[in-house]
Amino acid sequence: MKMTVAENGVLASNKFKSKRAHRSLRPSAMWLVMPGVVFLAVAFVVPLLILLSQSFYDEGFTFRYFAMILASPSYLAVVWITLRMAVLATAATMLLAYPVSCYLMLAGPAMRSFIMALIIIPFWTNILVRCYAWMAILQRRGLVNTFLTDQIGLIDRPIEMVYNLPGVLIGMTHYLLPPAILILYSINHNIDLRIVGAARSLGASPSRAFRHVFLPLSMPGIRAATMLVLILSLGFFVIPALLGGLKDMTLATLINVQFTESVDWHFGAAISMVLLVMTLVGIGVYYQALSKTKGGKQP
Amino acid sequence: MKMTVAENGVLASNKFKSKRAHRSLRPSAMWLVMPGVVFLAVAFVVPLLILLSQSFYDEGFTFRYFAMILASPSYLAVVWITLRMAVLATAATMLLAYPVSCYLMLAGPAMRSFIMALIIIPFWTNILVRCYAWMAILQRRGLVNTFLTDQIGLIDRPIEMVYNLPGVLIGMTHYLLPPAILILYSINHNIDLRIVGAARSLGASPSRAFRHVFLPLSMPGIRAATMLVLILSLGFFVIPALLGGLKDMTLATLINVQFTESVDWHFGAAISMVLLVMTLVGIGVYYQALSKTKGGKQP
Amino acid sequence: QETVVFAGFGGSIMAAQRKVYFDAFEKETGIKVIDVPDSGLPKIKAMVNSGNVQWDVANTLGMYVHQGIKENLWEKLDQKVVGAAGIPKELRNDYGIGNAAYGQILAYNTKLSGGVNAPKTWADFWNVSGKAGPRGLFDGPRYILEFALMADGVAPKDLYPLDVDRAFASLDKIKSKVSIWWKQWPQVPILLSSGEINMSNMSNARIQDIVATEKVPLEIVWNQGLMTVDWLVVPRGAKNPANAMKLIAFMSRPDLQAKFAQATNIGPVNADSISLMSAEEQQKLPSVHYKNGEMGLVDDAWWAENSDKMIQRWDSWKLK
Amino acid sequence: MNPAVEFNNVSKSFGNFVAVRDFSLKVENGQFVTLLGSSGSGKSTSLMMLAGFMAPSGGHISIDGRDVTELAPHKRNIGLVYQNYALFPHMTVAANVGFPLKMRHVAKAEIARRVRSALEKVHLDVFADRFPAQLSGGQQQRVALARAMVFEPAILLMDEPLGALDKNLREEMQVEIKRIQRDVGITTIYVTHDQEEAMSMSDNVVVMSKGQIEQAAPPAQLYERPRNAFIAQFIGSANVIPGFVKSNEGAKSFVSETGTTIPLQMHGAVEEGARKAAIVRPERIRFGTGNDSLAVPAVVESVLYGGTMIRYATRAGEQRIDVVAVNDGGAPRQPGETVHLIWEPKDFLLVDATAN
Amino acid sequence: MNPAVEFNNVSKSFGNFVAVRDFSLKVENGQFVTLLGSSGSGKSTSLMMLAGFMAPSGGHISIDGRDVTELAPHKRNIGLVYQNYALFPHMTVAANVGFPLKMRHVAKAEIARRVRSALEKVHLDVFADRFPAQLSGGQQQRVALARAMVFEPAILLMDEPLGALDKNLREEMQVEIKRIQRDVGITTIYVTHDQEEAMSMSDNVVVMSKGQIEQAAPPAQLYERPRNAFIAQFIGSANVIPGFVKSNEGAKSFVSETGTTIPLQMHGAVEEGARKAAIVRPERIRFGTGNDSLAVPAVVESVLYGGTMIRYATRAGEQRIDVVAVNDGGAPRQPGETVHLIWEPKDFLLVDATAN
Ligand SMILES: Nc1ncnc2c1ncn2[C@@H]1O[C@H](COP(=O)(O)OP(=O)(O)OP(=O)(O)O)[C@@H](O)[C@H]1O
Ligand SMILES: Nc1ncnc2c1ncn2[C@@H]1O[C@H](COP(=O)(O)OP(=O)(O)OP(=O)(O)O)[C@@H](O)[C@H]1O
Ligand SMILES: [Mg+2]
Ligand SMILES: [Mg+2]
Repeated sequence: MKMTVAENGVLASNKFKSKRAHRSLRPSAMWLVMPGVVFLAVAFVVPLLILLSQSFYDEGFTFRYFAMILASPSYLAVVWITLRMAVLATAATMLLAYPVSCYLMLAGPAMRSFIMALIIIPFWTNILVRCYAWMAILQRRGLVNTFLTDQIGLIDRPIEMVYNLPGVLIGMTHYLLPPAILILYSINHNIDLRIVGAARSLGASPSRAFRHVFLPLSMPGIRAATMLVLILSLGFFVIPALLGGLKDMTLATLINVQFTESVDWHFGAAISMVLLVMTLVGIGVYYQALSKTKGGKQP
Repeated sequence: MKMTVAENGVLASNKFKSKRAHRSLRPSAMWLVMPGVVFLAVAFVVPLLILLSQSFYDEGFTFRYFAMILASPSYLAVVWITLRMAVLATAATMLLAYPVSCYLMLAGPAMRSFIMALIIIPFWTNILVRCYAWMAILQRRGLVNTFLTDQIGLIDRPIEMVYNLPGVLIGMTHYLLPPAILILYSINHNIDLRIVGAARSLGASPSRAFRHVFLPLSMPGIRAATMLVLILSLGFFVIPALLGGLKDMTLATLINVQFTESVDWHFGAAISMVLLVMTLVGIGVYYQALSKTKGGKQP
Repeated sequence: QETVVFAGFGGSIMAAQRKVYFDAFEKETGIKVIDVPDSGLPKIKAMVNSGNVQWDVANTLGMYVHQGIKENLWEKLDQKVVGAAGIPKELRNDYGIGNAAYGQILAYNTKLSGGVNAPKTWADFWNVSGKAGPRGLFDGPRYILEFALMADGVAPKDLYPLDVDRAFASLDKIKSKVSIWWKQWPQVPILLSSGEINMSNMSNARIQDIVATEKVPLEIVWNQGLMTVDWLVVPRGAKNPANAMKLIAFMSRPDLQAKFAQATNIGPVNADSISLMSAEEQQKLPSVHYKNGEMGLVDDAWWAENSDKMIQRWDSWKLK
Repeated sequence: MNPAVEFNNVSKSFGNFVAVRDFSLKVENGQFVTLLGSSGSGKSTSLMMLAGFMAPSGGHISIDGRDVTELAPHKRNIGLVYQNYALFPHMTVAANVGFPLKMRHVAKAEIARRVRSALEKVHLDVFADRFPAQLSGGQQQRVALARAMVFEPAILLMDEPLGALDKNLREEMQVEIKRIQRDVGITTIYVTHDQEEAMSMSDNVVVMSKGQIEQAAPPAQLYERPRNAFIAQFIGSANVIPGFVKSNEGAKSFVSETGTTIPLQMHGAVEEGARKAAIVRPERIRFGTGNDSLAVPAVVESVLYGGTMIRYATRAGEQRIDVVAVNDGGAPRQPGETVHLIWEPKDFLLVDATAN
Repeated sequence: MNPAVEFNNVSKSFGNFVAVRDFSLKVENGQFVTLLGSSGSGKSTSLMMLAGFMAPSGGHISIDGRDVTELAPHKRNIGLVYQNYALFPHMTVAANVGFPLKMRHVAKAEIARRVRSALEKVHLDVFADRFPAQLSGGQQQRVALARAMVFEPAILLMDEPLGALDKNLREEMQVEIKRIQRDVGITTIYVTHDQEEAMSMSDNVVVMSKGQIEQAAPPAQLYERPRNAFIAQFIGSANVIPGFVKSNEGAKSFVSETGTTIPLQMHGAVEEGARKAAIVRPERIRFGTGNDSLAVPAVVESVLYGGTMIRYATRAGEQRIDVVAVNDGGAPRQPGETVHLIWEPKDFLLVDATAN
């Protein structure tokens, strides 16, 4: 019985907290946020509706365009390719960005500025330019292969690193790292390191203090960054087109071709719809998984 | 004398704090961050150097390409146009994103999810698709103008909202809002609202509590978001090309054309360099301004 | 001041257009030419529909001219002003006029595939074991279907209407053997000269350009090439239609087209231009090789009709 | 005149958990009222509701007769010292303290002057330019104190404002708080867990337990006439002897649960058989000799040395009885020694055995 | 045997500001040592250096004879209660308390058992599934306490671990801490601002002021033989009368700065003319009558009612003298009343007038 009370208390009080914050600030904030909310309604919802309505409205209501997508197994394959590519790129990006963002927290201010510059500079570089640079580096007679075969003699035959999925992933990860690091760092550096220190003093080795305390505390950052990266990676078309192979076709590429080559609004809109629904489902699954691991961890 | 001691104490202890955090975590974190740092070095520095070196190396060291850029007044004009456009878009984005992110903090969880969805959904929509939607909405016989002239009769002649700078800014802002809101919200919702409450109880009206307490506490989020938005907005080429007028040509468009039509590495790299230096200067100015306002505010 | 806005493809082509056509036009007529890059059908369509047309003359693919006619995107040309008798009938109509000819050809690296290994036909390209070396092909149906048919034995003059099934069947044979299915044209000269690939389809001007500037060992096979033509049109509702007609007429002049061809190796459309050039220069132009019967002409009307279907089929084929 | 502050059946639940229940309290203008109670008894929650940061789940709160249950916090003119300080991390100490003045549009020079004087009072004038993170716990607390008092609010709420301070500083601050409170006539509601502090500073002390008020009374009354055993033990210390009243041939006596019978003297109407608790304060017990007729013999079990005082735990039969004696510098009693405990009959109180 | 903890000339500066200076201290195995000192005197800083979260600016720290100045925090086997609790906000109370056990690979069932028992000891068993943000200040502090003690570390550092608790709970926790400390033999360094707590719990008390040690001694010694006026005032309360020693025909007497002459009895070697401070504890002063030859006449200025005790502020000439009397239930003296203060000669101490 006691337990039940306490548990209910927890649940209820979580709710309570947001309500509280709500009330104590609401009168203050309303006038501040009104322009934003109005803008949101007008600027986000309206264009969206117009756009998406194109997918089932073409001189009358029609499911023609969706039918076209569903009828062709190749488009469904593209959906799958896009999703897989996005998830892989997101995973690679987060795995690389997270340690870098931690390192940024620990580094001195000078070192931090330096690394920040390193990270951000490529981000300013045009995506086409970067793709060509990657080709030059990764191709069969590119820098890396030449180095590995001729200089070190580590391998006999060049490794295929571009015009295939790895190539796309390298390019995408490279593109996605700066925003991921930026977000992770911005959020993580608010973490109270004294709490991590407390874990250390209670007997946690650095890695366990990291795993049990720092990592959970940095989840908001991870979540935000993953979200952004996933969304960005679902929309790529230049990188898969330039660094990918014949089969690395994404929905965005498809839309792009559709719009530049054949100016077919409706079909493009329908594909956009598919991409959108897919992303929503993906994010839903991600949060589901997240809440499960969280629930599982708590005693 | 007393003052001096205290002041020195402040300065020194700021330094100390970062050193402290540093030391207490360093042994733990080193192995965690190594892969990231190695990756950074290889994956960021090398392509960057290759790329940028092209701008002054073409079978020998040369300033030819920079000279080309500097010699042509039109390129300099493009630099100026790009910079102005980026700054305006960033300002518009931040002004709209900030209130929305605040509103997200105050909204209940259901409302929050709903708004988040509204914000993020357009972000998944391909940029080309969005540009065309904007054209449909903003053009002379578009939705907005039709509404204003025919429905309300507010104006006689349609307002020119697209194929000019406002059109570009609308498109860019629309594109930039979701990441800006996402970052702002992620960082702002860590702010301890009790401290804002304290300001209220000490006699601050909602707006002053906001200005003197919430706003300064949200500066890290503003800084991160502005940075990201500025960087993104310097690299646009689709939006200015589609929604802009004849004069809204950006460096990125220039690079894009340069690379899709003729691979002039050297010239492209030189333009990239210009974009890069420009961004660095811009960010430098931003931080300078920021630290000044901050310094001025402190008693 | 009077102006006329010209929307082109940007880059080096437009730089050459500026030098050869626009500067001269400004001098002669006093009308200022504003040149903007990134001409594309979607934007034209959006502009025309919105009634706010920014461009007076647009440089566009022949295929789009036909599509645009169907969608009523163009102003009728004022034939009295445009004139240009030297431009053949098949390359002009009421709404547009051909302006520049490109050769879609097979290019190869002589150092890697020279001598006996040099390809002479698309069949050679398809014959991977006979003429070894990594190949590249454009990732898209346009031109590639034609090449596939020629590789399968169809003569250039018998291409249209394309036997699509046969073309894809032919493509199946080489699908896994092409090492790079490229998407961006400027990639290819670099890939060829660096030896990433030995041979690929390409446009003649890009190859000739890189050979001239970088002295790389690349060679063009004109035989079984295709000629494509870029057209000039006036978007409906253009603000300066009169000036547009003048500019089109100016750009159709044989002397200027010859000059342009000399600068870029992009072929003139005006038949009278050829004689204004040396024999050596002529050998570099698709227009000449087309006339010799080595090359076929792309059927823009067929493509305008079938492009969407072909793209979809291409996408499906890719993923099979 | 309306009371400065009035709680009217206020309650607050977090889900199923009731943190404050039926809280009713009137605080007159200029009064100093202290909330005293064990950890988690709802003191902070009550203050937060008064300050406007939590909405009551039920009941009403009024200030000067005006219902403020729905009023915004900044319109209440309440100075607040948070239990967790809630300093502005981005402002210097001086800016923190000057904040409420700035919000009231006080002139700059005047702000500087008043901030300086407030900081002097809490001995932090040399730290004016530091940031909160660079201060020790006690220093931070003093900044919070200075910040709440500098603008002389109509109502001052303080949640354990001296909890992190050492005795001397604490006493000094107590004096300072009292002085300002009296001079300006600030109505003050004070939360502390230090009962001595509560006793010495307050006009009224409200003892809370489990979200409810146990007794609200002036300090002396609370000490001398606690309503029940809980209060007696909470305020000061008390030997609590549960038992019942027995009447034997007209003479009433108290029989403890452990069987000890203690004759009752001079006690008014006590029902016979009523379950009661007898209370004797340890400091009201003296060591007598075996000759004293009322002396209770006991054995010293342990001796706790406490500076000013010495605390003995003794055992009389089954009943543990604590005794506090002034450390007069003489040799203390030793564990195992037999002593005789005597007290005045008036110091032997009968109170309710159970709390609310 | 090596001392469990040894500070060797440790100092710590923040920029120009010296927070701890030349701190040297030996703590034997199993000892309970308390750091006592005014706010900002460097107590927390010293603990943080021992725990390994701050690097000393100078000096060495060793544990069991081993220099740990450079050792990582988690290798020191130190339990730590932070002044600001430092609970894990994302873990329930039970997970917080179980954390150190989990880190030591204790079996799950065993963890659950020990966590339950630890939470029972701090009366928080019903809150096991709450998160820290849902607890009151004192409840959070108790979680921190349970977390630091549950794994029975070799060394326990506690920074005001009971600061937010009420007297009863506090005493209970004191007993609990002492019990565990004794049973397991944990070497404990304790920071408190409550001198009574320090006196009753510690084997040794270290009094700090401005980053330096003023005196380190067992509690009784500190109280009975303070080294200087600062200590005397800091430990317990004291009337400090600055002045000097005068010899008049063999009889020495003390002349206060305000001119009062007090005859000295039974005092060993005191140089004549030495500037000293005389110390009399308020509770060692009784009210006598005018007949007492050594009685000092004084006027009651104010009366502070404190429950167990009554504190009088009196004035003898220019000299203020405080008197503490047990509240025996009788009528207290009234302000304005003239009283005669008497004390035993042995309670009149001469100590150094100035601190370090
Ligand atoms: N980061 C810092 N920068 C500058 N000075 C600091 C910093 N941290 C602490 N100090 C100063 O060091 C001195 C000692 O601080 P410490 O926290 O050790 O005090 P303390 O004895 O624990 O006090 P309290 O009882 O108030 O907690 C204080 O004067 C404090 O202002
Ligand atoms: N957000 C919350 N969710 C659930 N219970 C809460 C919450 N906040 C406080 N409580 C509970 O309400 C009760 C009263 O809390 P409150 O903070 O008022 O206690 P307090 O009297 O101030 O105690 P302390 O002296 O320890 O600060 C406590 O039992 C606490 O656990
Ligand atoms: Mg509280
Ligand atoms: Mg401290």
